Amino acid sequence: MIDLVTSGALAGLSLDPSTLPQQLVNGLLIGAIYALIALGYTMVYGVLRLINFAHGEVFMLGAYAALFVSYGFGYTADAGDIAGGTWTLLAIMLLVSMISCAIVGAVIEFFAYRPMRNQTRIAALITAIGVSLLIQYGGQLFLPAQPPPSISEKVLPADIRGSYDFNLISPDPQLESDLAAAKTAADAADSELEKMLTDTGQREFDLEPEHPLRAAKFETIGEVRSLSAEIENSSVSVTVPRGQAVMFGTVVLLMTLLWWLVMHTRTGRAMRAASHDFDSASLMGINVNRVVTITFIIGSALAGAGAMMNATFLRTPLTPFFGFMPGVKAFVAAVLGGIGNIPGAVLGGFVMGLAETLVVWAGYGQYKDAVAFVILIVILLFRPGGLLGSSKVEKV
Amino acid sequence: MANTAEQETQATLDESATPILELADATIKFGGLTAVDSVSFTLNKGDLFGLIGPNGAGKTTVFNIITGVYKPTSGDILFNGRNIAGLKPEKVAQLGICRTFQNIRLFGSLSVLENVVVGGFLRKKTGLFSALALLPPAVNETTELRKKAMDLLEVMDLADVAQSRAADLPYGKQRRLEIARAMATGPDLILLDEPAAGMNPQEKEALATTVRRIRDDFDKTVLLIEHDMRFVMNLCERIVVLDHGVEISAGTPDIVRNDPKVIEAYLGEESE
Amino acid sequence: MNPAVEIQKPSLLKFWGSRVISAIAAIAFCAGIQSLGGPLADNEFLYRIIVLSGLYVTLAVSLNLINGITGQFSIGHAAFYQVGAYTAGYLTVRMFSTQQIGEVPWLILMCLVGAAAAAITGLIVGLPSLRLKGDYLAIVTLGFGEIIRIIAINIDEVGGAYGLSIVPKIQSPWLIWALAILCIAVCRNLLKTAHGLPFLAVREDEVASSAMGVSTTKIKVTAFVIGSSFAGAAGALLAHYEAFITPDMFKMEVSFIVLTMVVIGGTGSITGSTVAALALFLLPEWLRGLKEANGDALVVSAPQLLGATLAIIAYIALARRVRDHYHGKPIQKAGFQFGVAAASLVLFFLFKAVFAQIGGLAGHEGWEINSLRMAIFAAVLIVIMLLRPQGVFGHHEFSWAWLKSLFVKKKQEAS
Amino acid sequence: MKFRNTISVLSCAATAALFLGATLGCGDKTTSNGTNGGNGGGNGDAPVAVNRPAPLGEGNSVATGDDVIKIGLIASQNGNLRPWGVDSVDGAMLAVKQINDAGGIDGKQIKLVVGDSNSKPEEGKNAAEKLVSEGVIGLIGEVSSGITAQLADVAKERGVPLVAVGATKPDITTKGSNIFRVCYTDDLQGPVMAVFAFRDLGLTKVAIVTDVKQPYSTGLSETFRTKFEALGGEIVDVQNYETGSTAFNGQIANLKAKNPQGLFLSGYFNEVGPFVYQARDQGIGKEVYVFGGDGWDSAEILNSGGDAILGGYFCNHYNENDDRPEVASFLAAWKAEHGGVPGTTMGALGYDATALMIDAIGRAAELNSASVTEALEATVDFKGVSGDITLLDQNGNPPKRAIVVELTNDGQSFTKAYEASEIIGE
Repeated sequence: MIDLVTSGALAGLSLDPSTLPQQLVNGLLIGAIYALIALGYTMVYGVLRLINFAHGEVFMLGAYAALFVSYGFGYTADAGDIAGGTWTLLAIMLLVSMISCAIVGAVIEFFAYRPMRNQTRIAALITAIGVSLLIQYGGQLFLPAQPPPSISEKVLPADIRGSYDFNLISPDPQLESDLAAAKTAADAADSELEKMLTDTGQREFDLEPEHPLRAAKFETIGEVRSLSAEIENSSVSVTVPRGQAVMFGTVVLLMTLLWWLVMHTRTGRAMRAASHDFDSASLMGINVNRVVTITFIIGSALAGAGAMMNATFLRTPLTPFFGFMPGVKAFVAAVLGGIGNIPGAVLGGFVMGLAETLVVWAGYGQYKDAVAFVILIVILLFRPGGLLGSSKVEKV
Repeated sequence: MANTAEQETQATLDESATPILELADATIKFGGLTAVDSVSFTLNKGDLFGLIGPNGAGKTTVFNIITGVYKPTSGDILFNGRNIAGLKPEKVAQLGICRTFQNIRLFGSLSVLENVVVGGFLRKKTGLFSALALLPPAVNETTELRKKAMDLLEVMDLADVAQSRAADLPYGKQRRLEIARAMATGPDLILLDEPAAGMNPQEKEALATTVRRIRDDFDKTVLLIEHDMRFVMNLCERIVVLDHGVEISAGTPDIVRNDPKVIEAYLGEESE
Repeated sequence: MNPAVEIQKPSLLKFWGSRVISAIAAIAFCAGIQSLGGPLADNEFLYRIIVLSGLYVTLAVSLNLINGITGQFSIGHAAFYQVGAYTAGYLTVRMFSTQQIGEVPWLILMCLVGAAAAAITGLIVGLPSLRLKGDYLAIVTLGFGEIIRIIAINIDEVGGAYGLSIVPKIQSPWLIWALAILCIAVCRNLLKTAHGLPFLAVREDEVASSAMGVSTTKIKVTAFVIGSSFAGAAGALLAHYEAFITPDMFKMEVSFIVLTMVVIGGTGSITGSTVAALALFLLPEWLRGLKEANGDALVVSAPQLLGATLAIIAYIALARRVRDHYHGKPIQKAGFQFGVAAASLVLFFLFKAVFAQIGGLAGHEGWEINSLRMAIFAAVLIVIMLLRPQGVFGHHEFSWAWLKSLFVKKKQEAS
Repeated sequence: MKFRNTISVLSCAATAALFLGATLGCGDKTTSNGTNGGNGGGNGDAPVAVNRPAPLGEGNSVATGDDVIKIGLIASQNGNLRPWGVDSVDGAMLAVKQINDAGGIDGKQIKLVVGDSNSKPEEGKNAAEKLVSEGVIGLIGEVSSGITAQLADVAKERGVPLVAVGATKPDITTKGSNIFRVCYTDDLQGPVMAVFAFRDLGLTKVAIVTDVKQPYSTGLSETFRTKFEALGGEIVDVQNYETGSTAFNGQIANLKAKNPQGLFLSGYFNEVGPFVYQARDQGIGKEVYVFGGDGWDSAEILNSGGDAILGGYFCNHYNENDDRPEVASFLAAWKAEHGGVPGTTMGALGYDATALMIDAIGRAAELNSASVTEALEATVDFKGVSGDITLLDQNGNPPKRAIVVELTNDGQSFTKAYEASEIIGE
């Protein structure tokens, strides 16, 4: 065991340039989710100077809401093969998830955070931690956690299962046609073996490996493997599952929507004012309570959207605790970008996603979570305000 | 209301004066904004010096560069002949400059007495270990510091509230407490940032007496920022006027009062 | 108002007398803890909990020095605990058998080593605090704790994820409590002398402190070093008491719980930290005892318990809002007060019904006791914060005079 | 100012009223349900029959007399190992019920006391100490190696025999002479999968995926690697992740570049399912086999792995389609008692461990822990559901058979069984 980890870590140090494009795309995809959650942290912090520790839990609840919707349509985990899901269902799941998160966010704000508004920040933080724990463990009491459910792939419409392949360096077309032929041969050998087994009532693994039919199967599948290895080695390609492409598009759309809302509407102006100076904003006749509620609603709804897509397209297993780590990472992303700064949160989210995947790329998968904090500490030490934030000089 | 007698004293002092603080072309820029633009003036030992100017003139910034809160972009600040520009605030305080703040900065949840003890702590002699183990030297020193602090509170007429929370004091007393706390550090030079702000005329009168006592009885040099022209003109012997970070006038109250630049800068405010 | 205070030198007799009495009391207490093992031999679980609560007292009081007294926002205390535990544990595994030292002296030595290792770590973490403030410092300390934990998982020398078994097991209940008492004494001594005031001053106002000649950097780093060294020593004791440590024992939750103890007790109050540490360590353990009760009772009571706590939270929030709205007219306020109480009662029944429904829908046959106990813990946390955000003890310390004043005040109210 | 006080007094009163209401309501219900348990603080000294299917597994209480023999079971009734913990409790209860229905041992009933380890080693240790201090004659548990290692320390220290249910890490039984297990070790499991992959699947280039946070996973990866390389295969890549990870795109892209013919995933089902799903999503085709150890054993893997995981192989302790007679009778008894079939293999192992312990108690010369330990040590050919168990001169590790199963839409289909001698002999 000792040898494995040490040697594994060393053997893993492989900076394979051919996988880099794929890894960068992976980083952007996961980063998009972090960015979406980070927006909620950053908006709340911007207005209230409060670390909403329960944000990760709101995210978790959003995923469950989406799960219940899919259950409502009969797409439970153990449902048999049913006709492909529909785009409408996905849209409903997204909406329900966003709405229920918005409600939860507003409720938490009203009951737990509003009374703490004039208290010390540490007291507010403890309350937030309390809310987070309450939702986690309360969730374990009331949410179906055994077995930990995840959203069935059956909700995905048939036309977005599968993936987009982009060839940066294309393989020899000859190889591809060879591969197709080899696959057909392998399938034929396999079905021949199957047929023999059903006819004789034997089990495959009771046969000797040298049995002619098994040998044929090994040979044909070996051909498939060597051909696909050859293709893989001679080409550089990026695979994006279609679902994740849809997810990325939705995230970008939501971010644009948020940007428009913040920059071009009355509410957005009020939010910016409150974020700039909470007390003056209230003196200027802005209903700050309303602004805070709206901030929570928007932030939570974004987390809800992220949760639904995370659970559906990235196929994250759901447990009442699964919001914690993405929550922490998104928070780090928000700090990284300069907390309170909306473009900063997006940037931070992407940086976070990229950093994480690059560490895995280098073969240190076990340090994936640690790298978030290392980057954070380094950045904060050299740029205390975050990447896009400004560290305010205290007025004396 | 110039007091000729005082002016004479001033003049004689100037002859034999030893400079205690010299600002030489002190400049500070925040980004593109030049908050203080080559300000130079000299304080002599025993001076009662005023620094005035309209809002945003950069008075407090001058204080901040003297006390090390900000590092001046260029220029020197000599204290007793030593350049203190860019030293840390605590270092400056240890050298003997102490200040009060425009927006009162007391240690709110500590008692009045404790606030003053913090000031006096600067001159402590015992080590931390002695305190952690509660050894007699630390205990005795604590008693001594508290006694000294109590004496100071008597002087500042705060002895009766020694055990109250500092934040619970009325405004005027808080201002006095800040001065007491600054005095406790045993400074040679004391900087007062708008000590009379928010006080009524009686309180201001009492304050002026106290400030004079600080100078005369305790032998300190005083530099103060004030908004209230009448207060400054009555109290200070020399005055520097800043506007938009630039020194526009300097001299005795009479000179300053009649300087057209000052009148222009204060247009609308002089009637105060 | 308060009369002018006479500052007197404490009489020599009183000074040394009280110290001797405290020392005797402390020794008696430690001896009591040690000998409690006899009568509690049948109930080792209880004894174990009593002993281990001493470690949490140390952790909470030492974190209080950083967070409460010096006002820094450190939420990664488990990191120091872990560093102490691993350093001491590793050294014991490696070196104990080759040394001719008795077990208890060795343990004391290991405490010092653990404390030193944690102090160095504290210095490293304390240094960023020169540049960072508030939430930023908090998130850095949190991240630092996670980094240390993940590194420990990946170092096979110390057992990796599997954990480190420590041979020999050296259990010394009296030492655990002696450390707790030492920690309390050190913090209290600090606050009793003038040396403690700069720490408080840094908490109150950093700018003003430095203007008063207080080296804020030095004070903050000192607080970090002292606080973390106590946590390190506690870690060393934990490692030898359990004879086994895993990185998972030092997760973020541990830091959160210790932080919670400090805040609930009242930031800055040593008494508060001590009491809260005992309460919050023993409360979940007591709730663990719920398991003993009949399962059916719990099925029924879980929605009610949760419903009740949520209703209380709702009640407090609503009451606050009403109070903010109608400052002034007592009658109006009283009326609304009852209205709110009634609304909360309705909410309680609503919550109860909803939870029972959800529980039924989710097909839970019973309630997971561990989740229930943590949910109740969390709810209590929120309720306390809403009711007393400054913590149960606020900035107060226990003293006979304080106790007396409480008593006298009550009398006055009664008359 | 004064009114503030009134307000807070009122608040307190109303709060108290709410609390009272809650607790009173709770009290009412309990009495109407006819149970005698107090709410919350009750000491729970009311004995609860063990054969009652208690969801919480409670039933531990102080000894009430000499007519019961108490054995302790540690299981994760909460946390990520819960599916296994619950099954092991159900299995153990079944074994206890069978012996009690048959009249007990020498007229004494067996009483199962369950402690919750909450999927954490230190809590498992606490629970074990608690059970021992309540006077159990022997301990059973846990399903995870990390937790069992702690139980072993307690058992060794207190001289109570321990029968591990599903802990496969080899060095656990070396902690003391009174530590036994009913499952095979990773020394068998890893090589079995290596032999299966090399010989039966015909793979020569395999990549290993390890959960570095699980000692079980790191250990299994190592034994697999050693055997596979000894057979002449090549390990082309090693990727790591941590328990609780949810996104594996990075690791998968690395693996894909190495073109392995198969992936050995030594982790637990919580992560393996999503890993395989995402791997297939990222274009690792069906011709790349996936296989792993008994950590895969849960119905949940079919859910989180979706169609992607179908056709994966893993090593298990028993299978419903195995032709041993014990399996059929066990399944029948399970169906009668709990309904359905056990969700995981831990139902059978929990049953085996408990039955073995009971068997040893029956054979023991005296009714104390030392005698039971001796009896356990002398076990020869105990007919367990998961195979024959012999502990005599085996250092606590029974030579067992290992079963390779394939994941299909209906669950696990029996693929091939290996006897320990086949593998170790090679």
